[in-house]
Amino acid sequence: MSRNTDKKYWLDQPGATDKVFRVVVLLAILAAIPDILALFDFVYHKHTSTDMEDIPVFYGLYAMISFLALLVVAKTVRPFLTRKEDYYD
Amino acid sequence: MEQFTDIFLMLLLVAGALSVLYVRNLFVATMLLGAVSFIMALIFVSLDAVDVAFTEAAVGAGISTVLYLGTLALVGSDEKPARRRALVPLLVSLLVGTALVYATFDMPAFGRADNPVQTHVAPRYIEESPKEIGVPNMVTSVLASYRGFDTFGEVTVIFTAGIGVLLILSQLRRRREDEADLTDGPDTDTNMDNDAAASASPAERVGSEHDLVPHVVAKLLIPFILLFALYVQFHGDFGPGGGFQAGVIFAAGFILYSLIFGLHFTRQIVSTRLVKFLLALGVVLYGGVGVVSLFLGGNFLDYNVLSADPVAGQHLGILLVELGVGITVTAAMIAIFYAFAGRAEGRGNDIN
Amino acid sequence: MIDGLNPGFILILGALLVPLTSGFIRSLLVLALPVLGFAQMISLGLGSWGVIDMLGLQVVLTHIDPLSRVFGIIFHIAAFAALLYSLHVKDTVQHIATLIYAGSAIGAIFAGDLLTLFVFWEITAVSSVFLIWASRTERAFRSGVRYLIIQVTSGVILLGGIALYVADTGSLAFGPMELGSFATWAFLIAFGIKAAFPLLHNWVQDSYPEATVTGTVVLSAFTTKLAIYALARAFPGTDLLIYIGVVMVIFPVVFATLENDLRRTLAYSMNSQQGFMVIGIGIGTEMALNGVAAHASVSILYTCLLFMCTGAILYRTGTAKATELGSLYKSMPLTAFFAVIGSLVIVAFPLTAAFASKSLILSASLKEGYYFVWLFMLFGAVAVIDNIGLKIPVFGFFRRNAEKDPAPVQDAPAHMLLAMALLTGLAILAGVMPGAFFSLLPYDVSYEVYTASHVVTQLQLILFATLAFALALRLGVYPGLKSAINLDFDWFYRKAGKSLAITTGTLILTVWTAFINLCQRGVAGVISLAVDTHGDGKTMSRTVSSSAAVVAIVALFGVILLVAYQF
Amino acid sequence: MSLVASHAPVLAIIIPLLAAPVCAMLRGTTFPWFLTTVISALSFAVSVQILLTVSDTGPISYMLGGWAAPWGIEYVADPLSAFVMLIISGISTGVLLYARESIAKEVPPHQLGLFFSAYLLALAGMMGITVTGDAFNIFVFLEITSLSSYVLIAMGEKADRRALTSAFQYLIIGTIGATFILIGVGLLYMMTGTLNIADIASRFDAIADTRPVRAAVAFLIIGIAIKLAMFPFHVWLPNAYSYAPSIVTAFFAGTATKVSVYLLLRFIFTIFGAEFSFGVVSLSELLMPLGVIAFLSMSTVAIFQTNVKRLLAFSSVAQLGYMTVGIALASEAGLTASILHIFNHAIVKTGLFLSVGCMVFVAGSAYLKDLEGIGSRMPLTTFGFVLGGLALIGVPLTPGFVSKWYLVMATLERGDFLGYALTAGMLLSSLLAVIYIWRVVEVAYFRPAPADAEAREAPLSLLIPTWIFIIGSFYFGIQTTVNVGFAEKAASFLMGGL
Repeated sequence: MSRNTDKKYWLDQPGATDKVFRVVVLLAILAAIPDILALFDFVYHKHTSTDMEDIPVFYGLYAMISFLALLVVAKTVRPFLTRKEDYYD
Repeated sequence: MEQFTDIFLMLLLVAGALSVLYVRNLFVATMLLGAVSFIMALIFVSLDAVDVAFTEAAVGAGISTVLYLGTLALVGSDEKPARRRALVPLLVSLLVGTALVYATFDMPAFGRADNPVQTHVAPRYIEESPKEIGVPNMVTSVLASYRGFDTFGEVTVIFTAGIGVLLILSQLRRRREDEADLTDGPDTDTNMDNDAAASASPAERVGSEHDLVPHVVAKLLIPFILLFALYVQFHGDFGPGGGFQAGVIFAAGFILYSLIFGLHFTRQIVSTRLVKFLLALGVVLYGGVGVVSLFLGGNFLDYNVLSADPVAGQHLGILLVELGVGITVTAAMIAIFYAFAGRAEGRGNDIN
Repeated sequence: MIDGLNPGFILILGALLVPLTSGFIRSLLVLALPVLGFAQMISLGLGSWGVIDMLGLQVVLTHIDPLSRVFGIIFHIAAFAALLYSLHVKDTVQHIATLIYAGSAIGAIFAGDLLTLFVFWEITAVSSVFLIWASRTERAFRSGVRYLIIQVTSGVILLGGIALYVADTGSLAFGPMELGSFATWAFLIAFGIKAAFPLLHNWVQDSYPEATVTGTVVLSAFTTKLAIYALARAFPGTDLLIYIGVVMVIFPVVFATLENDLRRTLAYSMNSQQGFMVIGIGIGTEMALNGVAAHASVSILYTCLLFMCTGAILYRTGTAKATELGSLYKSMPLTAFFAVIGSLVIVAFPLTAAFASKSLILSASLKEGYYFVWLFMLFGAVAVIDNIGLKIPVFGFFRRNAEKDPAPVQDAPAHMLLAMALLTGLAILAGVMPGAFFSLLPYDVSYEVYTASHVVTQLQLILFATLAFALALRLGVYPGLKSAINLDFDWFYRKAGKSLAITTGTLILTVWTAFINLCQRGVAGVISLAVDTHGDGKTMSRTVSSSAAVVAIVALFGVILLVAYQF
Repeated sequence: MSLVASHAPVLAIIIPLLAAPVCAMLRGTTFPWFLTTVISALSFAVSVQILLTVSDTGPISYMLGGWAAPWGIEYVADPLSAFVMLIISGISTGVLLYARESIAKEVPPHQLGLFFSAYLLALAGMMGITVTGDAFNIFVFLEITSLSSYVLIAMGEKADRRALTSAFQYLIIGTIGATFILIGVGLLYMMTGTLNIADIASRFDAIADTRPVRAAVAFLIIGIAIKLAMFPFHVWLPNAYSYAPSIVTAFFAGTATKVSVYLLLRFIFTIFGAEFSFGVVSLSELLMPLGVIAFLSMSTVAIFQTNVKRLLAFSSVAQLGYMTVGIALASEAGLTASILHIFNHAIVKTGLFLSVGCMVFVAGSAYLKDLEGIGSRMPLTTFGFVLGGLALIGVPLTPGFVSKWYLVMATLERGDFLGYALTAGMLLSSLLAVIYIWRVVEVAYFRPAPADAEAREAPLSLLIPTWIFIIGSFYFGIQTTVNVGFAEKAASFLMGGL
């Protein structure tokens, strides 16, 4: 598909990744806002089944913590687990 | 006196058997084996089992010895020296033997009138068989009528042995001929009849052509042997004897003739194909009697229906089936002898 | 339609016609078979057919109830999509294997008794291995052999369990049972192997990536979900399953994070998602079981879809390793599109099917008060967002390769795209119309999917996970992907004892290894003993000596004699 | 028809018995075969008739020579003997359909008359053993069977001269077995004064405690065990089966040892009685270990064989181990399993040997090294072999599964440790069967055929009978009412005493 090589792609532009990152941050903040507002029983009522869920932005925080934990564990065990590609051959 | 005879024969038997074990020359061993068989036959006589004695003498001492000799002509008469002493087997045999002897302690004493063997089935044979079958020799009535089907089975066993020998040995002969004489080409697809035709060749060495005395004696003897065989065959109803013994004696006559005069003369009278035919004929005759009785409305081998009078029917049936036995036995013996002697002949060995 | 015929037979018998056809006719045939099977299933409705009295036990060849029907529907769809996806394959064996495999899986779903289940269970094992062997590489062959051994072992254990079960209860009925007897434990282990319980799971990651492009798609759809079905039928409400499920959710995600091969990453994540269902079965309420059935169906949709996308990458570029890919969105825009949608489904984005199905299980766990279990599941949900939802689009399609992007390729063939579109459409449809979707589920549910708080919290979860992912990438703390092998539990059976010191010094490992070694040595000892005594010409196989036989005869005769006397 | 109906038990035997001498006189290649096949089919038809009558009206008794039972010889067709007769004559007929082209390659044409005569004798002998109600008559027919089988096995010598030595070895060991049986029968006669089986059985309890009777038990069990090729008396079997002509192997594999199993059942259950056999003499403790060693050890030996016929022969010894164990369980369930396995193994093993016979017919050898890539050269034959192999392993929907299922049920019924251990042993043995069958499959499908090997399927006259057995075996694996029904009937009959 030689056609593709001529075409300019937005993602190839310098700074595009920065823009993507900024959008992600923005979206995350947007998603957190209703939770903050819910503190003041504004806009919407939050259904909760546990006390934990009452923590503001619980899901967002939990997601960050989870990912951090995942990274830590993964990086810790990696030296023990990783082998060359032909290890079993 | 009777006890003394028994003990004497028993000791003789043991001595004979041991000497068979110890003798290293197989020819001698064979002869001793014949002697042992004769002693056995004597013991049977002493036990009042005359029919069995008869058979033992004819088969054990007679035909078997001849067949052993035929085999020795093929393999030579020297035993291969034993390499090692089989101590473990000996030990095992001794132990088991001891256990078996122990088993005899409960046996009913020999010949006592109240033994199960004498009290359960046998009385009827003794009391009723003269009325039911009318043959004086009770052994014959049991063998040929009450347990006629067993006898039929035994004839079949002999028939099987006969065709077995024909199958295996003739194939071996052919293989050898094929290997020796490839130029002969397609003519190999025949049977032993050809041997008779080929027998004129100088290689034919069975038979001691130059010994005058055996020749004369044999010529005198053989007709009587055959006559005796016929007597045994047809007198089986009345005295000891019957198809088995008669067949063996009959065959012995022919075998003796072959030994003295050579195989090809015998073959000219009794060709291999005839032997094969007779082999089958005897069984068919025996079974045929059964089938006829079946069609006449009786059970298989029920001779009563063969004639209007049941006793006459039994007579007729026994006569015919005994004839069947005699034919098959004769043929089987001759077939076996042919097969072995034929091999010896092919090798150029003299079986005398 | 033939009355009472198990729809599985339509596919299995139809497979036998495949060798007789070629070209267009074959395409038509293989696509028609799942449709016919589907029609047969629908026309049958609910009930039992083919009840046979065999060996004094009742065998039920076809049994359809609401639980099995859900699985039947999704299996037919998966079979159709997978066959559509593999239309280009010229290898007759693969078509036959696919049809028999899918047919036997469907047959197993509709098996009304344990014996029928076992028969189909074994057929799935034997037929599916050909999809792995079809790669025709040494690696795939050996992987396939391992796969077959494990699968057949599952069948053997199942059979043993059935024998014990019949001895216990005198019945072949396949229904809810109490864990307690040997028989039921055997069932749990047999199902657990196929469901890829932790420590029994390695065959998934070992074999799926070795199968052919199309084979993996097929494999991912049936075996594990069949096991989920069997567990859901036999062990609903068994507490043990909750804990197994939790480990199952957590354990594979670490490996998924480190894995470079996208197909293997998927296999690990699928394993983790499977944990959700096992937990659901363990909870065992109607809502939870509904969630299991729903999530199993949805999971088939997105797993197949994503395996199709990665498969397309592999098909075009020859590799599915993250480190060797880059900027594929340029040359494979449609595939990239479907991959993104697939990712949205797997992360349970609102308006996708998983949003509806996953929340059923999560809510059921909260309702029963399993808060920690719920937290672990949430962790698993986050992990899948990062491991699949972001990793596949980013590393597979959008990120530029650090060294050099691979040469441009063509987009996936039309029939592959069609198959992806089919699954995408269904996943969206079920997400948009959860009511219709839920009406298929075994139990009546009153569950409101689209509440504001649910949507918001889910978005939070997804977006913050994305944020964390983006941050990690920016800060360079994301574990760099390497073309490498990550040791998993299969190390124990593939490599035990070879490099004890290097791997770990922990006592457990030492003991494990020693134990395994001992077993190995024991097995080797038994084998060499067997060879030494039973080999050709060795003692036990010797038949030449008549005299030895005679001694044996006499000796044993003596023994019997002595026994008979009873001194 | 009334003639046939009223004389059926004896007709099934004398038809082949009388045809044998006729056949011996026939010349030509096709006619002896044709006669034998027709005769065998007739015998089969009569057997079917007997079985149907027996299951309708109970055991049939037939007085030979018209003499009443203890004085004359009695034939008794009961559920067990009728079932075994059906198996023997059925297998024989199926094998004969296959025989014409197969045997023409292995036996010289001028000997075919005698060969088929011997075949008929073996058939008649086995049928006679099965149906006779007289202990000495058993011995007579045993001799007919044995002699003819030695001869038939030796006929393999055209292809491999080792057939002669193996037939000779069989003759030596078999004669010992027959002699033991004769001595045993003799001792029983001495103690009871009768030879009729029912009569002995009725008088047995009174004299069961005497030493000669105990010795008779030992003689009979060992004698039969030799004929049955029970481990460790099996040494004659692998050689005999490997070197005999294909059809002889197939015929004997399906019938000969089964007849011995029948004899064992007959003596243990009918004459001695279960209580004496297992309670007083504790035969279980003897038969059980031998059976277990047989199916474990001989399956292992089979794995290492290089000749497929020999491999299957060892597998037969192993399968006989299952039957022995079933008997040793001394329960109705175990007995049912044993009798069922007689039938199921007969049909499966015959099918397997026939398909190997096809391979030998084309490839000229049964050695694995000569069968490389046979799967592509002879697809139908090899596929038949694989299906038969599956049945041997005991995959569901095959008869092997059905009988193993019953056996496992019978062992589990004990409910003790031994029962579980036996079950585990049987599963292990099935696994071993997977391995030895796989060895053949591997050679047949995964090794390339030698370049010079011609791709030629066996002629239809061989293929069709082979497939009849293969399909038949699947039929009886799925539709189990016939075989299971008769086996259950026979087992309950035996357990219920006479």
